[in-house]
Amino acid sequence: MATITYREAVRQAIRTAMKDDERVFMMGEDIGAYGGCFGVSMGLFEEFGPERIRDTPLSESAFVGAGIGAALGGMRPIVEVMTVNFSLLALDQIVNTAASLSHMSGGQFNVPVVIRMTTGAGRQLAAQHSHSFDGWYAHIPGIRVVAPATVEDAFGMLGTALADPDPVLFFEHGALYNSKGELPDDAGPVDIDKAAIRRAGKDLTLITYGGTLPTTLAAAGELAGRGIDAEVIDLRTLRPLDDATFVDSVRRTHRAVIVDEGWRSGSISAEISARITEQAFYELDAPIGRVCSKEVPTPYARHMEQAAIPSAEDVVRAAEAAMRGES
Amino acid sequence: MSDSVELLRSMLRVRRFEERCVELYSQTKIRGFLHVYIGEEAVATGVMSVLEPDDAVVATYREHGHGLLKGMTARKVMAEMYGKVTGCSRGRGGSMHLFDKENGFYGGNAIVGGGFPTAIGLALADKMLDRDRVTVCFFGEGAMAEGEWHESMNLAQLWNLPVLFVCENNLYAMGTALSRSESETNLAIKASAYEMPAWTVDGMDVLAVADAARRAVDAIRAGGGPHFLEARTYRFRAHSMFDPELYRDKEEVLKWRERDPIDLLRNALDLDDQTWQQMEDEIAAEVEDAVTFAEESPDEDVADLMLFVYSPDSSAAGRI
Amino acid sequence: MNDTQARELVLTALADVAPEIDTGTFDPDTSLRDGAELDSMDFLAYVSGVSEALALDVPEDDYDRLDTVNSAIAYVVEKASA
Amino acid sequence: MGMFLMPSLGADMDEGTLLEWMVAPGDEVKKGQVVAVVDTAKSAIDVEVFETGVVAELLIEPGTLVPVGTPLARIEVQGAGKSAPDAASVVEPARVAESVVESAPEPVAEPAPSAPLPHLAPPIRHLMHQFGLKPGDVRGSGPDGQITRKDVLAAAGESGGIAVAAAPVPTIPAPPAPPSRPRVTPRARRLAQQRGIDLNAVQTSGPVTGADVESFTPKAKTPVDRSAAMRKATAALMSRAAREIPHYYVVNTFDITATLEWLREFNAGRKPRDRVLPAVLFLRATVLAAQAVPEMNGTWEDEYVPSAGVDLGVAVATRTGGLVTPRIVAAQDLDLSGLMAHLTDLVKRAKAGRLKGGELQPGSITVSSLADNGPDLLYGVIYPPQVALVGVGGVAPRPFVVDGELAVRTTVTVTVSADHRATDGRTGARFLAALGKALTHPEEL
Repeated sequence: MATITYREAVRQAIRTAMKDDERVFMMGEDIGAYGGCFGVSMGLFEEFGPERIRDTPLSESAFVGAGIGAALGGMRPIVEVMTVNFSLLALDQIVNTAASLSHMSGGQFNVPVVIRMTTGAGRQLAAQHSHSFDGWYAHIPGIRVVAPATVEDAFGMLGTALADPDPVLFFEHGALYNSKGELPDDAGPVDIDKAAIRRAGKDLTLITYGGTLPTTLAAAGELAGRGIDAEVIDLRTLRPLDDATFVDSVRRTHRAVIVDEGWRSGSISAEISARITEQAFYELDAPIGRVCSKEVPTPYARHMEQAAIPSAEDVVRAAEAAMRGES
Repeated sequence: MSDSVELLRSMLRVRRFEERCVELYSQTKIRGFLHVYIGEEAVATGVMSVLEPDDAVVATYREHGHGLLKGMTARKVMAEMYGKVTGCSRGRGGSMHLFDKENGFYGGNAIVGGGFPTAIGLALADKMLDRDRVTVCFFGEGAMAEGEWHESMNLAQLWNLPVLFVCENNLYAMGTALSRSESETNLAIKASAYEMPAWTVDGMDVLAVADAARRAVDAIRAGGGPHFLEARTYRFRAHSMFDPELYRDKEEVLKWRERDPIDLLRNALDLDDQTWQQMEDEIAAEVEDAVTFAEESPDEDVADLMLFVYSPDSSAAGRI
Repeated sequence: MNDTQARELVLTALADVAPEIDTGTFDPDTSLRDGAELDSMDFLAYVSGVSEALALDVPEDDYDRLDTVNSAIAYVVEKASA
Repeated sequence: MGMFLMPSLGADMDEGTLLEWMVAPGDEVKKGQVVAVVDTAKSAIDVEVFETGVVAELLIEPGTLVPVGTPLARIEVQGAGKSAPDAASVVEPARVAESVVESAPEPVAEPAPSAPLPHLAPPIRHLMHQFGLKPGDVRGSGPDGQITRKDVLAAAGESGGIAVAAAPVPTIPAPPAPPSRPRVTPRARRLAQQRGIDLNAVQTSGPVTGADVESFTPKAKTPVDRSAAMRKATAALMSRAAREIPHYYVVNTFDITATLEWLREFNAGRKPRDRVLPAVLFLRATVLAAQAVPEMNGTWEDEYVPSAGVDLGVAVATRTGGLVTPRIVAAQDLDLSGLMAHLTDLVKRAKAGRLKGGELQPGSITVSSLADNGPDLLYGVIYPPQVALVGVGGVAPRPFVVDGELAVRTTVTVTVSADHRATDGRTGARFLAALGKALTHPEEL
C-alpha cells in the first residue's frame, strides 16, 4: 500500500499501460521535454523517448484528429489536451469523427482512443481556463466520459479506458492533482461502468463526480453534525450514466441534491434530475435540489471565483432545504 | 487491356455512374445532398492507379468516384445512396459518408477539412508500426482555408509522415471562386511554405496525374515524407443538385468541357468504336445492375437503430 | 335461548346494518322499516344477520315478525327453542 | 415513350414552376440536353432530359406550379436507347420505356388535388391526401417510380403515421394561474392512495410528506361527516343539469303483481343473503331497455356519444342524508343474482364512504328508485353528461283496469327523464315501453 497523489497515480497508469502494450503512446502539448503542463507526464519523455511521448504543435484539431486516425490505424493512443478549455478547438474531430464513425460506417470502424483533459475551476485561472465541460461531452452518443475522483480510480480507470473499443474522454479535475490517497501495490484496472457510494446515509442522497466529490463529502460531514445523515454517490462515469445506483439510493432516502461544477442550464445535473423524476417520481418527498456553478464566466478574483463555484456551504443549504421539502 | 485503356474505362465507369445518380436524384430515389465528380474523373483515377491495395484513402463528400476506384462495388455505393442496409454503411452514411474497411477507404467527410487529421493519424500509425503504406488525402481547394489544413500540413512535415495530399482544385469552393478565398492562388507555392514537396499537374490529363502521383508515392514509400499534389481540374456540373451556378458563366464551362478528360484520352488512344461500345455496354449493365440491386435491397430494421453507437461487445452498448 | 340472549342477537344484527341507531334509547315497538328508516336493502341485510346468527332460514312471510325489536326477540326465542 | 417529369432539384424541393420551354413538339433532344427552365425556392435552374428522342407533347404551360414528379412532357424515346448520345447501335435497356405511357390514366373523374399524376392510382392519391403528403414526400419503390401503398405508409411512418403539416402555429395567451394545490409530495399522494387515507385529514405544518402519511393514524372510527361536501357536489351537478339539459318526461304505470309473485317463488328456495329485492328488477329492466334503445344509453359531449356497455348509475341515499350515484360498470353482463350481489356491496360501501375512484365516474344511464314506501311518482333530474334517468315510484296496491274490469293490483309508476338534445319523445316512449315489457315479463329478466 502506497500513499501517492492523484497526479502520480495518473502518471503510473500511463507508464504501466505503455510498458504493457507497444501500441500505447501519448501525444499532447508540452508533455515531453517540458514534463506536462500539470506535471502528469514528468519523466516519461526520458523513459520512453520522443517517438512514444510526442510533443505536438499547438494544433488541437490536428493532433486530436491524428490520435483518432492513429487509433483507426491500429494504435492505442492517449491524447492529452492540456485543458478542456482548449478541447473546443477539437470539438469537430471528437463529435463528427470519433463519436460518429462507428455508427455512421455501419460498424466498420471503431476508434479506441483515450483523450485526457484537465477540467474545472478553483485555481484563479479566470474565465477561459476554468470551464467544466465534462457534462457537455456526456451529451454525445458514441463516446464514453469518465471522471475519476480518487487516487484508485485515477490509476485504475486509464487501463480499462485504453482497453475499451470506443473513444473515452478522461477528465482530471485540476484541484485533485495534489490530493493524496492509498494505492494498493497490486492495484489493477477498475470498471468504468458503475457509480460508487462513498458514504452511506438514510436521510438524503448527494450525487456528484470528479472535483466536487471532496466538497460534497465535507458537506456530508457538516450535515451529520446537524443530525442529517447524507448518502454520497460518486458517479465515476458520466456517459453512460449508471442511473440504477443513484435511483436506488433515492428510493431509500426520498430526497436528492446533485452537485455539479457545470453551469446549471442544460447541464449533466439537469439530466440526472430528469432521470430521477422519470424513474422514482413517487419516491420523492422533496424537489430534487441542484448545486451548480453560477451562470457566469468564472472570475479571476479568489473571493469572486469561490462565490461562483459550488461550495460545501451551498451543499449544506440545499440539503437542509430538501429536508424541509423545498428546493 | 493496356494501362491507358484501363484508365479510360475507369473514368468512363465513374462518369456513367454519376450521370445515373443525377437522374435518380431528380426522380427522388436518392435524397439528401449529392455532389458528383463529372469532369474531375482524371484526378482520382490517376492517383488511385498507382496505389497498392492496402494503401489508405481519406476523401470528401464528392467521393463516389474515389470509392469506386478504391475497389468498392457499384452495388454497395448505389445501395448506400438509396439508404438501404446493403449499402456500404448500412444506409446510414449516404452519398457523403461511404466507408469500406476491406479496401482501406476511410470515408467521405462532410466537414470541409475534417479528413486532414484522420489522414495524418493513419500515416502516424503506419510510421510507428513500420508499415510500408501510403495514406492519400483528397480535398478541394476550399479546404485550404480551414485551420485543419495548416495544422495538418505542418504536423505531417514535422513528423515526416507518409501521406500524400491531393488538392482537387476545381476553381470554385461551392460558389466562391478561388481568387475570392485564397490570398495566394498558386496552391503548390502555398503548400511549399511547409517545406513539403509540392507540384501542380493538369488535372484533366489522367496520364500526367498518374505520372506525378507515381513519383510522389514512390518518394513517400522511400521515406521521403509527405508530398502535396495540386491537380487543376473543373466540375462540369453544379456544386450539388440545388445550385443555379450563378457564380460562373456558361462560356467558361463550355471551354473546360472541350478538355473533357475522357475525350482527351480516348482521342489520344485513337480507340476503335467497337472496343469503346463494349466498354459502354459493360458499364451500363454494371450501373443498371447496381440500381436494380439498390431498388430491391431491404431497408435497415428500425430495431437496429442503436446498433454500433458503441461497439457491440462494449459494456456501454445500448446504454445512455 | 332466553330473552337477553335473543335481544343481544337482534340488536347486534340491527347495529351492523344501521350503526347510527342508539339501541339504548330506540323504542323497541316502533317499526324498523318505517321508524328507523331501514330501506329494503338494510332490512334484508338485518334479516340475513338474524338468520345467519340463528343458523335458521327466515322465510319472507316472517319478515313482519322482525319489524320491531320486541317482536323480533319473541320470534328468535320461539325459533331457537323449536 | 419516355415521360419527362418535374425533377427534384434539392432535398427540400417539393414543387417547381415551369418558367420556359427550350424545346417544342417535334424537336430532337439528346440525353443531358437542357430542355426547360424551372423556378425553385432558390432561383431559376436549367433542367435537362435524361433520354434521347423526339418531343411528342408539352403537357404543362409555362408559369404553372406543379409538384415534383408531375409529367411535364412526353418524349418519344428513339429506339428506347439509353447509351451515349452519339452511339450508332442501340442496346435494349433493362426496362422498356413504352410501359410507362400505357399506364398514364385517362383524365381522372374525381377531382384530383393537383395535376393528374400517372404514377398515382386514385386510392394511393387518396391515402397520401389523408396523411397530408405531397408526391415529393414519397419515394416510389414500384417500377418507374410507381408509388405503392407501402411507400405512402412508410413516408407517413416517417412522420409517425400522423400527418405533420406545417400549419401556422398560434400563440395561446397563458390561462390564469390555477389555485395552488395543498402541498403534498408525490410519495405522500401514492401512500395515501394505497392506504385509502384521506389527505385532507393529515394535518402538518410544512408539505405533507410520505413520512407524515406513514405515521398518520386515522381518528376514531366514527364516520367523518362529509354530508356538507356531498351536498355541495350534488348541488353543483344538479344546477349544471338544470342549466344545460332540456328535460322531457314520459311516464307509465305498470301492473307488477305477477312479477312480484314470480319473485317470491324465485326467492323462496334461497337463503336471505341470496334473495333478490324488487329494486334489482328495475335495474335489470333498465339494462334491457338501454340495450334495446341505445340512443338513451350514453353521454352528451356537444354531440351524442353512445356507450359501448350499460354502466348503470344507481342513486343511493347515504345514512347522513346525502346522495351518491356510484355506477355498476357493464351491468349488462350481470344476471339478477349478480346484480343483487353487486348492488348490496355497492350500497354497503357507499353508505360507509368507501367507494372506489372508478365507481364514482359517471355511468351511461342512472336509476333513481324510491320503491320502499316512496311517493307514487318521481320526476328525476338527469346526471350530466348522461342523457336519461329512470325514476321508479313507490310499489303499492292501487286501482288498475284489468280486462276492462277495475281491480286492485300491485303497481309501480316509472318516469323516464330524457335530454331533448339527444333524443325525442318517440325514442323516450320506445325506451319506456321496452322497460315496461321487461318488467312485466319476469322470465325475460
